[in-house]
Amino acid sequence: MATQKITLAKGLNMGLRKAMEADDKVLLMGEDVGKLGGVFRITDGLQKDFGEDRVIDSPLAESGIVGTAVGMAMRGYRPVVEIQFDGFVYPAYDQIVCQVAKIHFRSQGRVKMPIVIRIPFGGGIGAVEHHSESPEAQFAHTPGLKVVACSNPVDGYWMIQQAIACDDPVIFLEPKRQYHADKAVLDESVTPEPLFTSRVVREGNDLTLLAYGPMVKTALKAAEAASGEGRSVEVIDLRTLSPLDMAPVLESVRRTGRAVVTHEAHVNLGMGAELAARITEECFYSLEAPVLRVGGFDTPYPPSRIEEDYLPDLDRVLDAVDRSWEF
Amino acid sequence: MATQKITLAKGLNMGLRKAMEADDKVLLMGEDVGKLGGVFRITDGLQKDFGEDRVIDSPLAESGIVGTAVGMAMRGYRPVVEIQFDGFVYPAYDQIVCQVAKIHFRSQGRVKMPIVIRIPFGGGIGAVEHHSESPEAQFAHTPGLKVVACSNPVDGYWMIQQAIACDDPVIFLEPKRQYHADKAVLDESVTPEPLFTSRVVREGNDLTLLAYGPMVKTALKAAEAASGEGRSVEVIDLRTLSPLDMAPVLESVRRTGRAVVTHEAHVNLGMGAELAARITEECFYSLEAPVLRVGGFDTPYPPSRIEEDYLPDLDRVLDAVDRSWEF
Amino acid sequence: MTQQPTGETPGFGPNLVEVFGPSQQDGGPELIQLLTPEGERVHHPEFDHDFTAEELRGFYRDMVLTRRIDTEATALQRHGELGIWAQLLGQEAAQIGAGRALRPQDFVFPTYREHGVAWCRGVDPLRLLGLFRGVDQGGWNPDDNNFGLYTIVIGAQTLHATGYAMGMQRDGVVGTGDPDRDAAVVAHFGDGASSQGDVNEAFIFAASYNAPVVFFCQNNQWAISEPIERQSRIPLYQRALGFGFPGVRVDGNDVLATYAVTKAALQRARDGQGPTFVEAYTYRMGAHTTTDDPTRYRLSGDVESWKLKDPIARVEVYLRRNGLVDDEFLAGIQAEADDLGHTLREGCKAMPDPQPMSMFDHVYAEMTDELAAQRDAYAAYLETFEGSTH
Amino acid sequence: MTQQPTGETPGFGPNLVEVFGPSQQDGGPELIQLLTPEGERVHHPEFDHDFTAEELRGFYRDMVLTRRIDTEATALQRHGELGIWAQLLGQEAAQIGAGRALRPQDFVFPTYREHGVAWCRGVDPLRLLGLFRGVDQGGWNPDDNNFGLYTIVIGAQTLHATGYAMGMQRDGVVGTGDPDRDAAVVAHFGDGASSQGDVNEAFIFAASYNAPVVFFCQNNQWAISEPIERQSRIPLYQRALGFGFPGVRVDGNDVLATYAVTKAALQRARDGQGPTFVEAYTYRMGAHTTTDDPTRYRLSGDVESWKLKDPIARVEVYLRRNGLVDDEFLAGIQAEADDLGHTLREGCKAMPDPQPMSMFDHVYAEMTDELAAQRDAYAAYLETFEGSTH
Ligand SMILES: Cc1ncc(C[n+]2csc(CCOP(=O)(O)OP(=O)(O)O)c2C)c(N)n1
Ligand SMILES: Cc1ncc(C[n+]2csc(CCOP(=O)(O)OP(=O)(O)O)c2C)c(N)n1
Ligand SMILES: [Mg+2]
Ligand SMILES: [Mg+2]
Repeated sequence: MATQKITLAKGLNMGLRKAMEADDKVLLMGEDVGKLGGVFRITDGLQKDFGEDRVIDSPLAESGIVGTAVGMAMRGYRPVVEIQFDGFVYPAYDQIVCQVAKIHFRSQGRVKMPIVIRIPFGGGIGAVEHHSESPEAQFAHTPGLKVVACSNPVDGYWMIQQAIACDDPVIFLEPKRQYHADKAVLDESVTPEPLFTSRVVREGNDLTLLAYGPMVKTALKAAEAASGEGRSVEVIDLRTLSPLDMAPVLESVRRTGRAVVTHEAHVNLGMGAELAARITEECFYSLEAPVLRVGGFDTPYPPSRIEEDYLPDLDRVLDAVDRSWEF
Repeated sequence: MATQKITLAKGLNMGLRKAMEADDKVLLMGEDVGKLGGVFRITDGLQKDFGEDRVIDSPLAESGIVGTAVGMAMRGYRPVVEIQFDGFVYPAYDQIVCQVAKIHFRSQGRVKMPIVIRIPFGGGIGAVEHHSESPEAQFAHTPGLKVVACSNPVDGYWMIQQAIACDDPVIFLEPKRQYHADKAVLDESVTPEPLFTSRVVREGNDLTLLAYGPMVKTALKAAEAASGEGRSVEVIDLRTLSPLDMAPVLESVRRTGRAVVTHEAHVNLGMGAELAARITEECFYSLEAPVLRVGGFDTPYPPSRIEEDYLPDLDRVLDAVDRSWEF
Repeated sequence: MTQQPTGETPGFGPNLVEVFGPSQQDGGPELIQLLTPEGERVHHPEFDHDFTAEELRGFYRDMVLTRRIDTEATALQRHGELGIWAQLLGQEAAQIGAGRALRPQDFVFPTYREHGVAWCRGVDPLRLLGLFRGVDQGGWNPDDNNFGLYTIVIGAQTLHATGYAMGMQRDGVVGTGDPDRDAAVVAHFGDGASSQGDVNEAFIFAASYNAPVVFFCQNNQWAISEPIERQSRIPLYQRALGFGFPGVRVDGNDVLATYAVTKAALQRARDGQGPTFVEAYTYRMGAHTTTDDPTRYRLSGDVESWKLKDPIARVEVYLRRNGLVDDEFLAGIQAEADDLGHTLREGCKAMPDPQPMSMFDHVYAEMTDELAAQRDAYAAYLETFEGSTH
Repeated sequence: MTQQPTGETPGFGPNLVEVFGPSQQDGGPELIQLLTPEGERVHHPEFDHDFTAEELRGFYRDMVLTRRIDTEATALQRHGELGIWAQLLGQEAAQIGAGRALRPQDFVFPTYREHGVAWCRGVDPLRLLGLFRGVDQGGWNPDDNNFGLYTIVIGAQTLHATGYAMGMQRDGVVGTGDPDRDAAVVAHFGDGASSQGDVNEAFIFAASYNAPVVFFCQNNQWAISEPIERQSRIPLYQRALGFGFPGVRVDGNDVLATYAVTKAALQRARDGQGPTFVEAYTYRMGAHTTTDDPTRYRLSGDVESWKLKDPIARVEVYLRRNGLVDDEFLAGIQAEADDLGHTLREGCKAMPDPQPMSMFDHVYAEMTDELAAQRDAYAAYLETFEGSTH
């Protein structure tokens, strides 16, 4: 099988196509996913090839989209829902946390909910309000949902297929500012890791830096910069936010004694809080410093001209690395 | 002024009445809040005394209730919204996190949102699904909202008035299983503490136990039981969940060296995560053990016949106290 | 201060009241009826059906047994065996009419009150009690009887119903002309539910995709303490017209009419002609649930006047007057009801509590390591009490 | 496979199509018009108004200047000065008609596209750019001009509008008969928005409380790439009838008709007669926003045919033909437009970026200690870069 260089957008598009080819119960639903191919073109060309019954332009109503997806799932389909932007998932929040998340439990396992809810998330694209949110904690707190975030084209390709194959509902977070940012080589002959695993993306011995989605790139740059100062930073791409795959994280922190978590979401009650709590509980005697968090501030996402101040960046991550050291 | 013994339900009812007497811009809105006085009778008698224009029975639509409350606030009113049960707040989640929370910020302070959203929360009342949820973390993660939880009749009386007087939106959590559980003496001549403060409700030296809402009672019992085993447990009723009032917490933990947080909400990404992260960061060298969390399990709220297994109880809190000790 | 329309405003076309009248006390002239409260069989130009004696006796039996389920469950709640119960008293005809109009391949999405429809679908009535007893959250397999689980969040199931109907379209079981194949969905909901965004979105999706779904609204006049006027100032069935599909109001206390209308609506859906809104005009004779106290908000006179429209009494009068039943038949049904009551009582009390550890089951189809660890830790913790009184 | 209605089903009363026809290409016979695309003044039995020359020239000027704001902003986006821009090209008449029908005491809840209404309300056009440039999220005080901030979450503002109108009822400024006192609210939204639960809930609340609100829907035929048929299979204005209040469809490219109809609807609201739905039937001539590419989903022929219905051209023809304007007047407006363009260009480029630390302001009316601490820590952190290139 030939290898090719793809963007994240392309990887997701290819992955969706594969999943639709593999199982004709897979349907795409959402606003503008048809002719337009979605505002980010992730579903580009799919309606043309699979028809209007499998790539469904929905009325403009997110609760309706997710709620009808629930019914489709009950009828044996595997709907993949696109939410146009992170900030527009909230009208569907009730259906997601009270229905999608609970129906399998409510029915004692009799009714499966193999629904994937794709959400382009995060900021840094110069957009207006509600287009740069990071709602992952609001889903990860909800039992019954699984939450993953991809960070690169190759993961995008595999993870979307794995999420669709999963019999549980998956909130699938796509770092929108990475859609067209970088290319990577996809080799389809390589077997991917399982979906709900984290991955060490750079090895190191002095500090463990945890990131996911859009922050993985920043984390890698920070590790590179830190290595210039003689600090060996291990970077873990969490990939799965619920469940968390703590084994590689704990193994790493036990070795390094220090951890920093970074995400675009607000610090307060963000994923960093949970990671800090778990790491501290499991590695109490290995820690040289408390787990530090570098996230979006606890303010609404600001106007885009100052979003780079809101978002954690290389310098703020490095600052946290320094603070960990100095502790 | 005479003192009297009141339940939490009575305290809230009296507090609402006071607030309505003090400011005729205060309105109550919600399902069944009128003649019925709400399913928990918290608004009992208020429509009769203040009329249908100030105690408004709403159509059965939570987003509509909160959304119209936003408009009322823009027109200068101070709406107090009742959500019938915790599990029914989610249809209004979009209006709460995207509008109520953000309008003051969006308008650069020009438009105030003095809305109180009252939510009877928590379990232990033998109810069916969606009637026993603890959604606090889903609100506390959202900048722009303030989140408080009362735990006793006297606080109920004062805190609801303070919340209504606050110019920011307040999510006001009421531990429904305490509504009619205990009576306390209300002395109106005593000046209450400010709303956004935590309170040490039992002093101790060996471990700090943090609780709020329905778990305060359990925490106090646990402290009592622990004292029988010679362990001096300090109990703090957090009262405010966003902002957190960390000063008394940190002061206490620096003294005791140990902390346990308990709440009914799911452990994963619950308030305990944030408290553990902050305490560890601020008291790293004082901690003898990691901050331990005792919460609802990371499962949907189960059928009520086994809810006592789901909910943290005296024994599970004591177990955590023991585990902290043994660390 | 919240003024009602004071009349005609020049410039607003056909006076609204001419098109859509306000809700009328007795259901209004648009009310479709085949059997009057007095037990007179009347005919309707569009909706009618030749009922066999067998069918009529069947309806009667269904309603009597359904009422018995309801009264037993209410009693069981009073005796502390159930935490709560949502009574259907007065709504038997609406539910049996709707339930009996179904074909096996149709699928039903109920609220929490559709005990009569469940009965028609063959769900073991004992299974209905689990949710209210707190031993489960729905004790039947939806696919066994094509009857979904009770849904408590108001209106949520109407979207599920619409999505399920969209699935049927994709399965090619709509509009084929094969009566054993063509299928449709019924979405149940109440008058209060009609105000929820989800319900209105369900109308939009169903209309947009022309989905085979019947929106069956039991307008029992109350949403807990709020009268229908708080939700709509015109008859509810007219809501559908604004979304571009038909709506009809049927006497929900008339099992014949409800059956005939639902059957026609279902056939329309199965034929590929899309959604229909059926408003079953009825009355909640009991409290909202066993924890409610309706004396706080409604007049006993209203309840009394509705008693005269009892759905069972009118069928009994008709059957007797026409010699379709005799005392023996009626006594037989009473005996059956007593047996059912007994079975429910005993069965309910014998329902075991779930195992505490079961709360970790079925959170996911594919269990996660972290939840398994939480479960195991709790199991180990519980073991420390082994032998103690915990 | 998603079949459309194939005909009449026996048993569903008046055939639906007789009551509510499907949406028609040219807006249908129900379209209220006072000025044809060809610039002919026509009359309407119910909605009419004697326009003074002054008024007509005013509309013309408003539309030309509004279009200029739009083209300038579009150009500014192309030059990188704005992140995005939501164009109103083609919708000038709908917005100016609606905007000019307001009285000072009325209040407006816009979407993100109501630049023309903002103009009528006296909002400085430069302030509109802030949101799209990313320097603020709405740069005006809603109370200065009774014009709310742009709302991006589709439909959310319709509930705010309804609540605001309920507030007006409580303030006693509805139905008093005093024209300087009685007030109403306009809620703007699009055809796509009509599918959102919130919008339908707004209809329910407004009807239930008889709130003084005009639901003004610009049906520009598109919600990004989705045509109106995805949202409704009957004309949108008919949605209102199902909620129990009047709906009308007006030619949204006809500023005269839009003005007359909105004015009547507002008066109805101010008089205490409750909500009205006005569907302004128009067309989005441009892209959804500057980042959209409509060639992917619609035919250029459609756009061409709508060009013939241009809202400005028809007024110009009428004014010229009737000698109400001369070249000098028109040139004067062009000059005014050029000035406005210049002001916008220069003003936009000069708009300062917000101070980074301002993101901590106004999160709360009463700042919290924890946020203040976060702010101070960030300020201290920034100071460590002082003098560096950060
Ligand atoms: C979203 C939501 N809000 C509130 C409730 C609480 N609640 C339960 S039943 C009910 C009234 C329902 O009225 P209606 O739809 O007329 O059905 P009925 O109970 O009369 O059968 C309410 C408000 C709920 N279950 N879900
Ligand atoms: C809740 C929500 N979902 C999705 C979007 C993304 N979005 C922005 S505009 C738009 C289309 C709106 O169409 P319409 O209501 O017809 O208004 P128009 O843009 O045509 O003026 C969509 C889907 C949004 N802003 N909010
Ligand atoms: Mg009802
Ligand atoms: Mg549009």
